[in-house]
Amino acid sequence: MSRAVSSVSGEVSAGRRLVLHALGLGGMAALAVAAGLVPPARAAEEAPAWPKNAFAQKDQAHALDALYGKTLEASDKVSLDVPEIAENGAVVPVSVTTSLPNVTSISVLIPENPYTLAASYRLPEGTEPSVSCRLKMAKTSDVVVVVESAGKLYGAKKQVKVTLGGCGG
Amino acid sequence: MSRRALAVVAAAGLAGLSCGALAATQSEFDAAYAAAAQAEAQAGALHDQWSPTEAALKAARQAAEEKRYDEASALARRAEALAKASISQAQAQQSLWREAVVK
Amino acid sequence: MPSTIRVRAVAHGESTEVQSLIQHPMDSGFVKDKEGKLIPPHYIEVVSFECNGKTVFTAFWGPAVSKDPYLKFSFKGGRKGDELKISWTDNEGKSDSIAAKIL
Amino acid sequence: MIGRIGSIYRAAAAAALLFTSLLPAASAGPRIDPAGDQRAFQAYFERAFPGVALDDFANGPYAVNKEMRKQWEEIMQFPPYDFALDDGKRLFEAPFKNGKSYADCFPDRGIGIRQSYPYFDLRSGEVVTLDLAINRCREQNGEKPLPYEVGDMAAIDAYMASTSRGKPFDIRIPDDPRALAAYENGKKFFYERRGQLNFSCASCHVQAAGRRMRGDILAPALGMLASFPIYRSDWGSMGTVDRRFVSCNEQVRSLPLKPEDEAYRDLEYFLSYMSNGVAIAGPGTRP
Repeated sequence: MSRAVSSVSGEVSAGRRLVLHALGLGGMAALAVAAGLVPPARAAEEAPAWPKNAFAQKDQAHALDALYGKTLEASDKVSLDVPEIAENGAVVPVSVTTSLPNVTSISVLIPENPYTLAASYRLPEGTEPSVSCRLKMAKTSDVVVVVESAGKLYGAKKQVKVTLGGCGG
Repeated sequence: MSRRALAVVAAAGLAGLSCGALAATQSEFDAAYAAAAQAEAQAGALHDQWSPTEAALKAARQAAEEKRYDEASALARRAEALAKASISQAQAQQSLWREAVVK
Repeated sequence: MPSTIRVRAVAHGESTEVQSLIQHPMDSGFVKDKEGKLIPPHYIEVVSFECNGKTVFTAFWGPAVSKDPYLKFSFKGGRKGDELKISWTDNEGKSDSIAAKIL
Repeated sequence: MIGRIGSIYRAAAAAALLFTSLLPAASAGPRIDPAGDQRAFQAYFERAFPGVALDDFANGPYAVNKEMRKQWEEIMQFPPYDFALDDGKRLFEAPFKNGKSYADCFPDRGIGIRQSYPYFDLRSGEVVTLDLAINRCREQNGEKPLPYEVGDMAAIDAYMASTSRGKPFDIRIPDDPRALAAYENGKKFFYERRGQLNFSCASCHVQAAGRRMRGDILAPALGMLASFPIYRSDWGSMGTVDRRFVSCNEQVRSLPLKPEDEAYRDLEYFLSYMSNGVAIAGPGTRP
């Protein structure tokens, strides 16, 4: 198989730099939560609402800030499975799984898309920390996944090449 | 595409440029269009019409309707050149296709 | 009218694997129609999965999710014959739901 | 016009054939040898793609490219043609206004017969594709024909193909000069370069099969039609063989023919015959 499940090795350190850099704002918000200035997120049983503001953000930092308000660290416990070259940018299969405990959400971001946040999943207790879906990619981009585990955010990323299609098959 | 076909396209391009300098009349356009339409019909008979030829014919009709005869005539000549290239292609392929058959 | 939702939920021991496919255009708002006009964004925002009255999975989607969206996840606690309820709502306020038995 | 010229070509080919059969010694053009062509065609692809099983050629680019295959396997966990398949079953089973249904028009009530289409109809002297047969069935029963490329036609095709999965293509070319001429006409259409880009079907799907063309991997011509109709991500919908022929012609800047034009039917006849032995796998998905 010509592609590997991510997310160990050098790729992660690159990912960490990018994500940490991008998360300046998120870091501030996380500090605010930690300091008890902002109430913690939703109660467990409350039905969460569609995060409108997060889906409207055009860059990763603002999207993550709107969604979580926390800092992100790269983790080799987050696995992202995406193709190296998408067969069609309109349908890119994305699978995320993690060995991290107490996962409450998994989100997928595509920084080069017009709006960065593609999908965000809420996982109640008892749901396995693994999800597969199909996403659109406007052009070659990283796919960034974020796993919320025990209140902290862990990430991994991998590049997917998107080329012009419409000729073969 | 045969060399001859390419030469036809190139020559027609030049003709289009040089004639563009003179103001064309409707009758010049009509003649150019009739020649193009005839060539395109022949290409059709050979099973090999090209979409750019059709596009050029359509654009030529549009320009003529708006009385822009210079442009319309140039487009008609372009269409004729394309149609002639497609005719050359089709004629050459009448025998050449057999060489491509998996044996 | 057939349902817009297809679901396959299969219990393997403690865990139930759910796969679903929803018929929806998921228009991004960046694609033009034949006349060159932008097709307005039209996409599912929320999909929720409930088993035995308890939410087991919630998806929040934006316009970057593919047409006819697919989803796969697994949860613990479902048993063969239990009912899984799936419902979606989109940005135009449309919605659909279906109940399926776990196999 | 095109159809008529196709007929003229075929009449000429048939006449030539008749001529050669009357005068076996005369060399009035190459002999038409479908069985020999088929052996050479299949051998070419076996050499080009060692290790790919004959049936796997139905899966086009996914048979010859690992990266593509992995994405396909993920997509096939819940294929996007599922909706069309359900629609197709419903449409196929729904009676016409006169109480009859598609089943009444087809051998074996239309179930498990995809592998035998197209066939050469000795009475009318022409190639009949499944889609043409579907529309003729409708017209015989007082219904309007369906548009050929998309929608209900693709859905009915999808259902009929699904009932035929696993059955190898079994296209017959009767020993009749008209059938041989139709076959030869389809073969010619396949190998002839056309359009401003000067490509033939074979340029991409024989010579360059398995290679990358822009973002796509070009499907081998062998088995190509076994997975039709297809859901193409690029279309975002289902399409029939006609839709594929039309879009292929457009891509090389050739003016496409009308769906079910005689030349397209002959092409489908030739291509399907080349794939005899490849099991029906339709409906399929493609990028």
